[in-house]
Amino acid sequence: MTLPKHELIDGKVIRHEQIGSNDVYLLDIDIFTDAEQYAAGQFVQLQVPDGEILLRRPISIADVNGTRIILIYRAIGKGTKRLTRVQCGDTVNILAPLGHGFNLDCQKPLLVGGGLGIAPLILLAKRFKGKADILMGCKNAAEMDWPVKMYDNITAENIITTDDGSMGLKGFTAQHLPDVLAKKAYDKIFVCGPEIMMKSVAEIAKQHNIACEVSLEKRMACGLGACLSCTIETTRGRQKVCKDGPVFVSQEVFFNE
Amino acid sequence: MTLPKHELIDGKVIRHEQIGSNDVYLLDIDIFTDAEQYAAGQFVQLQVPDGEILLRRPISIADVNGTRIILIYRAIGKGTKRLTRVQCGDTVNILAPLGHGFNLDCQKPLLVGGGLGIAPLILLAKRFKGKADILMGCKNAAEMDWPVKMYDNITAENIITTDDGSMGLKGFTAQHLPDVLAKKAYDKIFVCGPEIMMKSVAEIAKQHNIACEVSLEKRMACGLGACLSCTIETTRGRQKVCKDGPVFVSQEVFFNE
Amino acid sequence: MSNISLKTEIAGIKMNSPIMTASGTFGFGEEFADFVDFNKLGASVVKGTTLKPRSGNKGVRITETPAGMLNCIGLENPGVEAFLQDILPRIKKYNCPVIVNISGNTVEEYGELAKMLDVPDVAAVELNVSCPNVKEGGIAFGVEPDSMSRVIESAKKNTNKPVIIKLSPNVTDIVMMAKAAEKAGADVISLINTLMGMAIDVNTWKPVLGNITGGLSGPAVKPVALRMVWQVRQAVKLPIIGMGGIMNATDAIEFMLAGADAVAVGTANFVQPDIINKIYDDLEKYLKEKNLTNIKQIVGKLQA
Amino acid sequence: MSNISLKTEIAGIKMNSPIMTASGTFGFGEEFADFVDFNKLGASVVKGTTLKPRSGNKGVRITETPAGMLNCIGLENPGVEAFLQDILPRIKKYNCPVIVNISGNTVEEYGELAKMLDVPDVAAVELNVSCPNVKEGGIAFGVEPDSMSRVIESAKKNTNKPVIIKLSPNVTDIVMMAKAAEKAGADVISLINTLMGMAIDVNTWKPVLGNITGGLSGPAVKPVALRMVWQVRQAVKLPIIGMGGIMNATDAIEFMLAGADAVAVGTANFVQPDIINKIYDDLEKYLKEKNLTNIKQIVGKLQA
Ligand SMILES: Cc1cc2nc3c(=O)[nH]c(=O)nc-3n(C[C@H](O)[C@H](O)[C@H](O)COP(=O)(O)OP(=O)(O)OC[C@H]3O[C@@H](n4cnc5c(N)ncnc54)[C@H](O)[C@@H]3O)c2cc1C
Ligand SMILES: Cc1cc2nc3c(=O)[nH]c(=O)nc-3n(C[C@H](O)[C@H](O)[C@H](O)COP(=O)(O)OP(=O)(O)OC[C@H]3O[C@@H](n4cnc5c(N)ncnc54)[C@H](O)[C@@H]3O)c2cc1C
Ligand SMILES: Cc1cc2nc3c(=O)[nH]c(=O)nc-3n(C[C@H](O)[C@H](O)[C@H](O)COP(=O)(O)O)c2cc1C
Ligand SMILES: Cc1cc2nc3c(=O)[nH]c(=O)nc-3n(C[C@H](O)[C@H](O)[C@H](O)COP(=O)(O)O)c2cc1C
Ligand code: FES
Ligand code: FES
Repeated sequence: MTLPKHELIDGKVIRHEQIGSNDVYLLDIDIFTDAEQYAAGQFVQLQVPDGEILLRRPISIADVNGTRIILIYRAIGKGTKRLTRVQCGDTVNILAPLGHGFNLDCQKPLLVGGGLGIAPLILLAKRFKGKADILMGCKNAAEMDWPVKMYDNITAENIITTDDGSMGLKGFTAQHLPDVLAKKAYDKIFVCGPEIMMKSVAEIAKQHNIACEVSLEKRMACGLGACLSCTIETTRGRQKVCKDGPVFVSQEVFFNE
Repeated sequence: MTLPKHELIDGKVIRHEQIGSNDVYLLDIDIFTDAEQYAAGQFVQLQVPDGEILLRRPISIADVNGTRIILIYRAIGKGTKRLTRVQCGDTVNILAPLGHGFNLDCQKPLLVGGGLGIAPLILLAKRFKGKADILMGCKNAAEMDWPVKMYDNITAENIITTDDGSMGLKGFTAQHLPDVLAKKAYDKIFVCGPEIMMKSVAEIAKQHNIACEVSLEKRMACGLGACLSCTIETTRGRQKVCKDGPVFVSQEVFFNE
Repeated sequence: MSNISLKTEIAGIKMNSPIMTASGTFGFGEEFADFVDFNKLGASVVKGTTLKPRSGNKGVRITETPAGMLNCIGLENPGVEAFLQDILPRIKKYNCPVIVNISGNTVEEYGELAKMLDVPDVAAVELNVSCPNVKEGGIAFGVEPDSMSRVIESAKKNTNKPVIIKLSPNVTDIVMMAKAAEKAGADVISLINTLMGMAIDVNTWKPVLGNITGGLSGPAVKPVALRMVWQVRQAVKLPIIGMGGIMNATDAIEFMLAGADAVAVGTANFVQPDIINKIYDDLEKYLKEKNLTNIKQIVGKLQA
Repeated sequence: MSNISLKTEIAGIKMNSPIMTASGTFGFGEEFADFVDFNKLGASVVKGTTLKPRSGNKGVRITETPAGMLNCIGLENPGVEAFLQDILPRIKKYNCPVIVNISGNTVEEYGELAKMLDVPDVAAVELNVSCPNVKEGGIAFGVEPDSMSRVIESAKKNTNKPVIIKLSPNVTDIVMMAKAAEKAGADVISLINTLMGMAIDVNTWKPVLGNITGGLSGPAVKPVALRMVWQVRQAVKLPIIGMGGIMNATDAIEFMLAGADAVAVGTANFVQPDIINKIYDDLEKYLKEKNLTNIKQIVGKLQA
């Protein structure tokens, strides 16, 4: 696969608003470049404006629209909190596109997303043009608000779980996966979410003999494969999450555990 | 003189615009505190928003209006350049009021201002309720634009000089001081501007036996007399510009030179 | 938060909180009286004091650097006699332990200063052996264990107050220095003093500072300071006062987890003159959130 | 700007500009091919290389600090053989001098590495004796003049290429180390490597980094680096490669005024991957503004 060249782009903020109860924000940026070429699962390195934050922050491409990209992020630390102050019309510099996306090759895909991990699956769902189902979970109904809206009409079926049962099925997302798998003949699972959830899903996929791809996160500095901040051990040897991932075949990264 | 207590105040930016060709800006801040009590010549320590700039920056109080203060500054370095990005409605934190102002005790005051030093004399002129004259100079007519507007109607007479003669008298401001002093019986000169100019003015004042007060600048950290960044030698021993000044009797600070 | 206590004690000095001030950044305390609640301050460490008055360095004395500042004040101070006569009587009203930071040109001067300051209103002396700005001696004492030890011994011999040794970070082996200090009889270790740095003006091709080099402080140095506190904590038993870039309660907690019994706030006083109050309040909040009741419960609790 | 030249030469290595990259921050160069014009880069100093492949440290390897970052990569690298076989043939096409940064566990390993890298497409070796992340040996060589000298001699004996010694800033006396390096026969001095630091997570009470401590780099360390370059410049005659927090041309100029013959850009590559081009262009502009024609005209010109 030849990837588009990495570029440094001054994007313009078109929309920036809080969409989730738990400090989740949506950032819509015009990057004046064809964003449709980006693969689902790729990410950007975003420079937090105003100079106090030194390193860029990696954020997945949640969706694209012509020359615009949508990022969905949670304000959890210094950088993302500062990011919330960005206003419409502001310029934000991004390094994009980074990494390899999901391999779309399959007949009946099941997407599994947990928390913020639901975001990058939006573009993936769209690329599947309605043929994918999604199993997605959050802590509670309030947190489920934006995912429900975002996944209206882009998937065949949406199965919702909440930890407290305030919406959809009660319990952790992975718990309900066996039931979901029993109903349809999925031939690939694409999962993004907390590591513990991805491991459970990968394990179940293995038991069911279904292909599974996971999107990993590691602290990053360069995003280009140069600094070796993000190295992981895989069955293929050491790999860099930023360059060789962030999407990996689950059995290559969750092994021996 | 008992000074008002030092306070940390979250002010709200009411107006912020470039008023001078040479990167001069006016910042009008509501500090929700009686600003009329501030003395002409006092200054504030302004925190540059957004966290990249560590230390506060000292800026003179150019004017006050009820609960509002006017600061006039030139964007010359990292901090002041960053300051230009502040927008109306933004909050800026100031430490105020700092230092001792001018001693207004006199019959016929002459204010002498050069460049940005013209700014803090605005409040002084107003405190003299029209009885002061000002001799003020800049490089050229373009730079003289805001001072001319600001001093419309607050002084008895305005004498203008420009280095290139594009407005008013040609040459350095201090050069014209002897002629000005010859015309009226001034009994005190208040000067603010580049050090070299203040020294010349102080020298001429001494020759004419006229009292003279100068407003000094030194790099500051605390602004409260604690760090000793701003110490100067005076005839009264070492003094701190931030606490004992910034206004000094000229003969106490320009001596032996 | 009546059940939460920030009170602590260092070498017998009872303090309302583990929050102290770093010498040279808080004047004599009185400059901050409009802002700081002295009941929240553990102890006020006052400006570096010498035997004779000093006028300090000429030229520019501070400049800002990325997340820090350089200073070359050069120990300007009115001298120990003026301190005892004019200043101490004025500042004792704040009812907050006063610790005097002292610098000598010779080993004997430290002893002499310690003796003169062995008075009721002084809680302890802190030996500054690392100020990189004074040409006569200052730097040598702080980077060489033997002369540092002699300075400590000289001070100890001449006072009944606790003697705090303030270590310089400009050394290869901070642990060796700390061990030497312990052996020489120091009661408390303060660290760190400033890192030696420099700034240049590319327009004039001149150093920015009058003294060419200066001491780096502020958030920039925090990772180095924290590392040194942690290393020293594992090597000596003495109480540690941690400092270097503490700007908020989170920073203070990091130092205490690394092993500091108390912390000192320096450069942050310039940025936010009421920062001591804020750190005090936020430490209380932190303990509450963590269901702890006593600040000592976090000291040295790093799980490394 | 045809009459303005940034070309320079260090120990016989002809460079299109004094701008180099700092080892470990530029990968093998190829990762930046989309951004950097290799005609503007003086030399590419590649990732620290060891005799055997290394997998580096476990756990979190980087964290941001105020105006800086801590890293504990732990010298992950494919080993010198893989470098020579797979990587070097691939990167020589950029037509930019390649300098290999090497780390050994023993004095002999440095010699062995130097010998293996004495090949046409390698311009020089840079001895990393200061990486604070490797437990076996690394730190000791860099803070003790005798063992450092043996490392230099071992490398010199085994190669005809220039040998660059990269000094650790974690020492009491950088000048002593530089003088020892000169005496031991080093051809060039690089400084500084990272300052040893630490970060703590106040929620988990654990160190942030997998290796507990890490190396501090970025703008935060610039004042310290600049001071060391200036001190070393006055003590030795060897060419100096200055680095530590260089983010733009102004920073680079500060280092050159202080005495650096060339500069290396590290952490800034992560922030702005095309920063090399920008610094090159801005250096040209600076020379023009100052009516200078040759970058060498500013080296060591600080008026102190
Ligand atoms: C490929 C990739 C894609 C990502 N996509 C998204 C996304 O779409 N939306 C989203 O909200 N977040 C995403 N993240 C995580 C996001 O990068 C971090 O939340 C962000 O960097 C935290 O920055 P901060 O300054 O706010 O936090 P900090 O103050 O730096 O740290 C706060 C917390 O964030 C964690 N963290 C810090 N840096 C990283 C990092 N580089 N990667 C992972 N965790 C980190 C720390 O462990 C810490 O617990 C992604 C991360 C990667 C590697
Ligand atoms: C009492 C006082 C009142 C002042 N009033 C005004 C005012 O009304 N309007 C105005 O434009 N400026 C005023 N200044 C100067 C102003 O503080 C500096 O221009 C400002 O701090 C520069 O900050 P910077 O980050 O932009 O520059 P830096 O990048 O820090 O430095 C740029 C230049 O500014 C000079 N400088 C830096 N800090 C100071 C400082 N604290 N004091 C003096 N010079 C400094 C440096 O020498 C350097 O040449 C005043 C200074 C003092 C001490
Ligand atoms: C302006 C200034 C003056 C200082 N003066 C002294 C001093 O007189 N004696 C001393 O031991 N340390 C002195 N220091 C060092 C501080 O006490 C402290 O060790 C250092 O600044 C690190 O803390 P910080 O990063 O919180 O400022 C001074 C620091 C600054 C910034
Ligand atoms: C992620 C990272 C990896 C590094 N790896 C090495 C290395 O392998 N060998 C080495 O000598 N220095 C290494 N360094 C140090 C840099 O080469 C440089 O000396 C230091 O970062 C200071 O420069 P800077 O502040 O511009 O980054 C590394 C630095 C970083 C940030
Ligand atoms: S982030 Fe630098 S190698 Fe992955
Ligand atoms: S600025 Fe601190 S004493 Fe004047």
